[in-house]
Amino acid sequence: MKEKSLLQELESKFPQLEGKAVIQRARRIFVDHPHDSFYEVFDFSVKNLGCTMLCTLTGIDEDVMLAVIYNLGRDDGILINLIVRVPKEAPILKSVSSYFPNAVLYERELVDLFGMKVEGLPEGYRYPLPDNWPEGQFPLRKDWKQNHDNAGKEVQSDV
Amino acid sequence: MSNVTIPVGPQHPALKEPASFKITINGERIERADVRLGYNHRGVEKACEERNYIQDIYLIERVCGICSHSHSTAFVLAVEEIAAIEVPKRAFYIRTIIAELERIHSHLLWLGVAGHEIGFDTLLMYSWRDREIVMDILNMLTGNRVNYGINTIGGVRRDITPKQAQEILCGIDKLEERTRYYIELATEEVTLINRLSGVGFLSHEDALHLGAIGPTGRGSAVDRDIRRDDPYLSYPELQFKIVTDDHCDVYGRTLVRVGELMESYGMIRQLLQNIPEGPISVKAPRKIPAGRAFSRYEAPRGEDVHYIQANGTDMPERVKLRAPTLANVQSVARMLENSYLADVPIVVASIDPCFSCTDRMISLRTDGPGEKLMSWPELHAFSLDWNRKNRGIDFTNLNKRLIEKKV
Amino acid sequence: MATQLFYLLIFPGFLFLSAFGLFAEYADRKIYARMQNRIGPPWFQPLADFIKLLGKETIIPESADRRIFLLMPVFALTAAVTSFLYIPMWDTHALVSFNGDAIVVLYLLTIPTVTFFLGGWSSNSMYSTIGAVRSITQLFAYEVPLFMGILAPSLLAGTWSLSEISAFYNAHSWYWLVNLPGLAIALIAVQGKLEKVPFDIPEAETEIVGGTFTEYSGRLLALLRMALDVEMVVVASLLAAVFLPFGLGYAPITGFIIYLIKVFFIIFLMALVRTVLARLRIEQMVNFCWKYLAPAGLLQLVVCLFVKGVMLQ
Amino acid sequence: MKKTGKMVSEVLKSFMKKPATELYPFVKNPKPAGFRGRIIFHYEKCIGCKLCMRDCPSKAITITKVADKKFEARINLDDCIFCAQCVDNCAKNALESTSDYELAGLSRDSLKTVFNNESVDNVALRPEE
Amino acid sequence: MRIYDRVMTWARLKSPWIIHFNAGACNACDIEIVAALTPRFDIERFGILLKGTPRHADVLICCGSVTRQIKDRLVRIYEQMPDPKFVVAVGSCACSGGVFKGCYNVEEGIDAVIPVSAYIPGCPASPEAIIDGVVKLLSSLEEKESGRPEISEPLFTEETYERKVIASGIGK
Ligand code: SF4
Ligand code: SF4
Ligand code: SF4
Ligand code: SF4
Ligand code: SF4
Ligand code: SF4
Ligand code: SF4
Ligand code: SF4
Repeated sequence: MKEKSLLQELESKFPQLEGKAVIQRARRIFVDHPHDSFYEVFDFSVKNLGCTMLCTLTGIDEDVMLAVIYNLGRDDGILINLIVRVPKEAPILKSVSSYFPNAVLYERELVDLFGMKVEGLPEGYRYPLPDNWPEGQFPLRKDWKQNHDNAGKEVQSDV
Repeated sequence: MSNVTIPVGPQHPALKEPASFKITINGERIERADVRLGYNHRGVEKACEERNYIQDIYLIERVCGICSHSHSTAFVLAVEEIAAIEVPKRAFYIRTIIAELERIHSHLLWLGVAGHEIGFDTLLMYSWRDREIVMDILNMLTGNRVNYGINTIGGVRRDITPKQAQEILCGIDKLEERTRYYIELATEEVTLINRLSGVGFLSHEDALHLGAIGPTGRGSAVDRDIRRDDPYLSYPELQFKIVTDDHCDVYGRTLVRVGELMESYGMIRQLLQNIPEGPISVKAPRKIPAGRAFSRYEAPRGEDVHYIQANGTDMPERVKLRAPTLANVQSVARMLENSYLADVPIVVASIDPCFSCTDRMISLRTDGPGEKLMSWPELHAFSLDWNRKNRGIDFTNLNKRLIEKKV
Repeated sequence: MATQLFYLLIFPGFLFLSAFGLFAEYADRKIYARMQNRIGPPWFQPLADFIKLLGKETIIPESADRRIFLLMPVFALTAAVTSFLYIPMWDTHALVSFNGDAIVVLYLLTIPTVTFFLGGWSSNSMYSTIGAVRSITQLFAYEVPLFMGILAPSLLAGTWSLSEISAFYNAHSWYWLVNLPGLAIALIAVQGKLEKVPFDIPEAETEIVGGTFTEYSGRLLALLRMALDVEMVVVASLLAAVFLPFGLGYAPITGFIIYLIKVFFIIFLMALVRTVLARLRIEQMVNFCWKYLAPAGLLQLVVCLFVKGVMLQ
Repeated sequence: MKKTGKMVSEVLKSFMKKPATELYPFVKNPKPAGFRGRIIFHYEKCIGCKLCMRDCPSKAITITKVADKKFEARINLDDCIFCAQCVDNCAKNALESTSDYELAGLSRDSLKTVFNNESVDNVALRPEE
Repeated sequence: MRIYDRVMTWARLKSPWIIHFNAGACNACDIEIVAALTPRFDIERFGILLKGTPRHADVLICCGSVTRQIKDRLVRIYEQMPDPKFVVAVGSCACSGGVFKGCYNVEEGIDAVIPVSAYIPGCPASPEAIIDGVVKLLSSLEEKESGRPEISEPLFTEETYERKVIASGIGK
């Protein structure tokens, strides 16, 4: 099985991954990994495991931590999902846009919707949110609530 | 003429949807293109977390009205994977039929829009007239022309009767004949070829590097298709070939799309022939056990990715969607470099952009020759200012008018 | 004086031409729609559009040059109407004619283009400016083949007066067949003048919104549209007079009907051209005009000279 | 072979042919069976379980109790997305999808439909009409 | 002046030029609007022409639930149209926000931002429904239209407008 051999390759290179990487089903590998060696695993996956595309970056709010899943795709349809967790207090990631130019968009989205800080992200316009969006509001965090009342009407506040 | 920046969008006749391209031209040549997305960001992902799974199907379907079936199918596939629901085969077949019908409608739509963008309205009129055949089929099968609402967790909501199957085949035959005509047209009409070939060039290497997907990539000979690479629904049981083309320009993308139309007709015939008997859905639990799943789906525009995380309640913990256009936007900026202003609409249209699911923005760093370098904020301010003065309503003036009236 | 005023204002001047222009627009749109397999507008559509535009608010952009912006539509219309007076309809004589009026008509017909340019330029909007620049660029490209296409018949006829050209061909039947290639050339070049596909580059809606006309609204837009309609009629009549010079000299009524048939035939051909072609890019258009259309026009001239030589012997 | 004017014959054919246009408002084509149009409510069948409200994606339907075992339905057509999920949910067939799609109104109020037990024939009471 | 009024009303009803604006729709409604132009429905039968610039248009056909980013553009387009002008909201999103009601980045329908003359529900509103809506709008105008253009007040001044944007409930 292709997935097995990929997993073995990964584990032999990074012994600390033993047991952290699972094959969820055919063509889906999840690697739950601590932060310190994350970018080496990422680099290795891109360079040696034949990951040719970055499908997307998925941010998840896990209470005190923010998780990000890097979905790396291979040409034969296998997805290697690398998970990294950063504390909500200091959510700092490194940009992977040098590997995949597309990542800029996904990273900006993390910045906007989750309040991540991404080092090495090129300058540019604001994210998916409008320019007049207030600072420090990150809609996809679980504790973020809209100030809508129950009827779905916006609460008018005289700012 | 010195450098002029023209904003294209968010409201612009060439764009059916809001996105804004800021294009710096010198004469008729483009020196620089910036894309700003986000005009269509509605916050669907957050809204999904606040609704139950059934409501989410309809919400996600409305992320996009063109690949509505793509999104909802990707979503239900992920949910079914988490809940380990055994979906009947017949339901998969029906989903696949709708998926291919959707591809036909989307590609015909694209053909018309492309024709319109190059001032060939007759093509728009003809291809959309023919598209009505497939719209009628979809209307008959699902009860709505778009946003079919056919998916539900555990199967599909409506069956296909033998009589309907007959009508589908009949419609497909008509469409196939028309598509032949369009292929002939695309390969023979000189003005069309002149406007399409050599335009919006995206080399094979660039396409790979920028991660172009769907017909955009396949028009640059990138042989990727989720239907074959990461099969889902009934695709493993189907015979079809992946259409690629090595023109690497808009013309190539056109050929890929019309080629895919022919493939889709073949697939629908196979599906209708082999569709198994049986139930069309199984009962699904309202509460989905904790778990996570990625599903990928080859939408008409390329790969659509959904990630669902469930937490055991009847609402998802996290829904993430990545629409194909988002992955292709970067390629557009590359294609626009050094092309003509007149080609902007067709180049942008060539990725078949749909921003309603995409809405993000990118910036592109192409410093054209002899260009005054402007910093981002500068450029932004300049364009805002310019917009106010020349295009937009001049608020200051309105204010004046108002004040005068009051006094 | 009174008759002249009648000529100028009523028939075949302003009033008649306006009505005729509106009807021609209807015919054009209807034919276009039918070719696209749809029903198209009802017969009163252009009139309704015109009246409605007259009743709308006219916005003059802040940054526009007011005077030029306001004057240009009037200029365009006047030039188009004036040029019609030199064109023979059913008779071999136009209302006004002198040797050289062919050239004058051609020049008068460039005036609307120039006014579109000025109007677009003065609106000071990016889209309009680009449209304006394009319309001038394109003017230089199609004007030469158009001249050559129309001058070839006059060379053959040996006169520079449109009326005399008509008279010549009427007298020497079948010579007009020599000029049919010229008709094709002129038909294509004229698409540029009327800003229609494949040469509707200055107003290419998908690229630059409404081009030169982007900022025009209300009454001014109504006048501009009218000018274009009248220009269409004038051009069709011109082509009919020069290239289809038969059936002249009947009684006014029959003659008029024959004239109408010819004009609508030309309009039909123009609609056909714009139905089956895609819009070219400006540089493709210039290229096409200089590389193919102008040499073809030249060839036509040579053929006409040759025929003339044979004829003289 | 590459040539220009490839479409001429097709276009001329269309010119002679009858147009493909349907004369919609004057001639109405029937909608296919199963078309998802306006939802109507059969008050006598409703048991007030409110399952229909639970899954409505746009919260367009509200069932209220007006008397003992009598329920009134309000369906806001301006909210409704005509997904017919409520019809699927209703075990008592009290809701039905019709093929009525000509719903445009000049004010939002005219789009709020109320079905109650006074409407004996179960026709929507569109305020205004 | 009565004849003038009547002629003008007639012309206005027979020649409604439209401009289409997507204010954050899912595309389905947009596509149905374009479909209404194509041979099967051909709204040019009613004299309806689709225009690219707001300066030429009489009716703003608007779909989508109005996202925050697009809001000021919508107002701007509306202001750029010469009077008299009408707005038609196409689709449930445009009428009320539809499924997106309550999403953090949307207004609730077009009429939260600019005045709307006709609402066409549907998701998407089919081309027939759109024609039906336009016909209903026109016949209502026939009854009350006075014939002379009323110049509408500008909706917002810069300040009030900005304030409205800022004030409209962004999350806490
Ligand atoms: S499709 Fe054509 S007519 Fe419609 S908005 Fe676009 S450019 Fe304008
Ligand atoms: S663009 Fe993405 S984040 Fe924005 S509304 Fe659409 S799906 Fe949600
Ligand atoms: S990529 Fe485009 S067509 Fe596909 S789902 Fe998104 S919006 Fe729809
Ligand atoms: S890509 Fe376009 S058509 Fe598809 S969902 Fe997104 S906005 Fe809609
Ligand atoms: S039968 Fe239905 S309505 Fe009655 S209690 Fe059970 S779930 Fe509720
Ligand atoms: S689901 Fe049916 S029975 Fe229950 S409240 Fe709704 S309409 Fe009444
Ligand atoms: S059709 Fe759908 S949106 Fe309308 S009331 Fe029923 S469930 Fe709600
Ligand atoms: S009303 Fe429905 S179809 Fe129309 S834009 Fe909104 S979600 Fe899409």
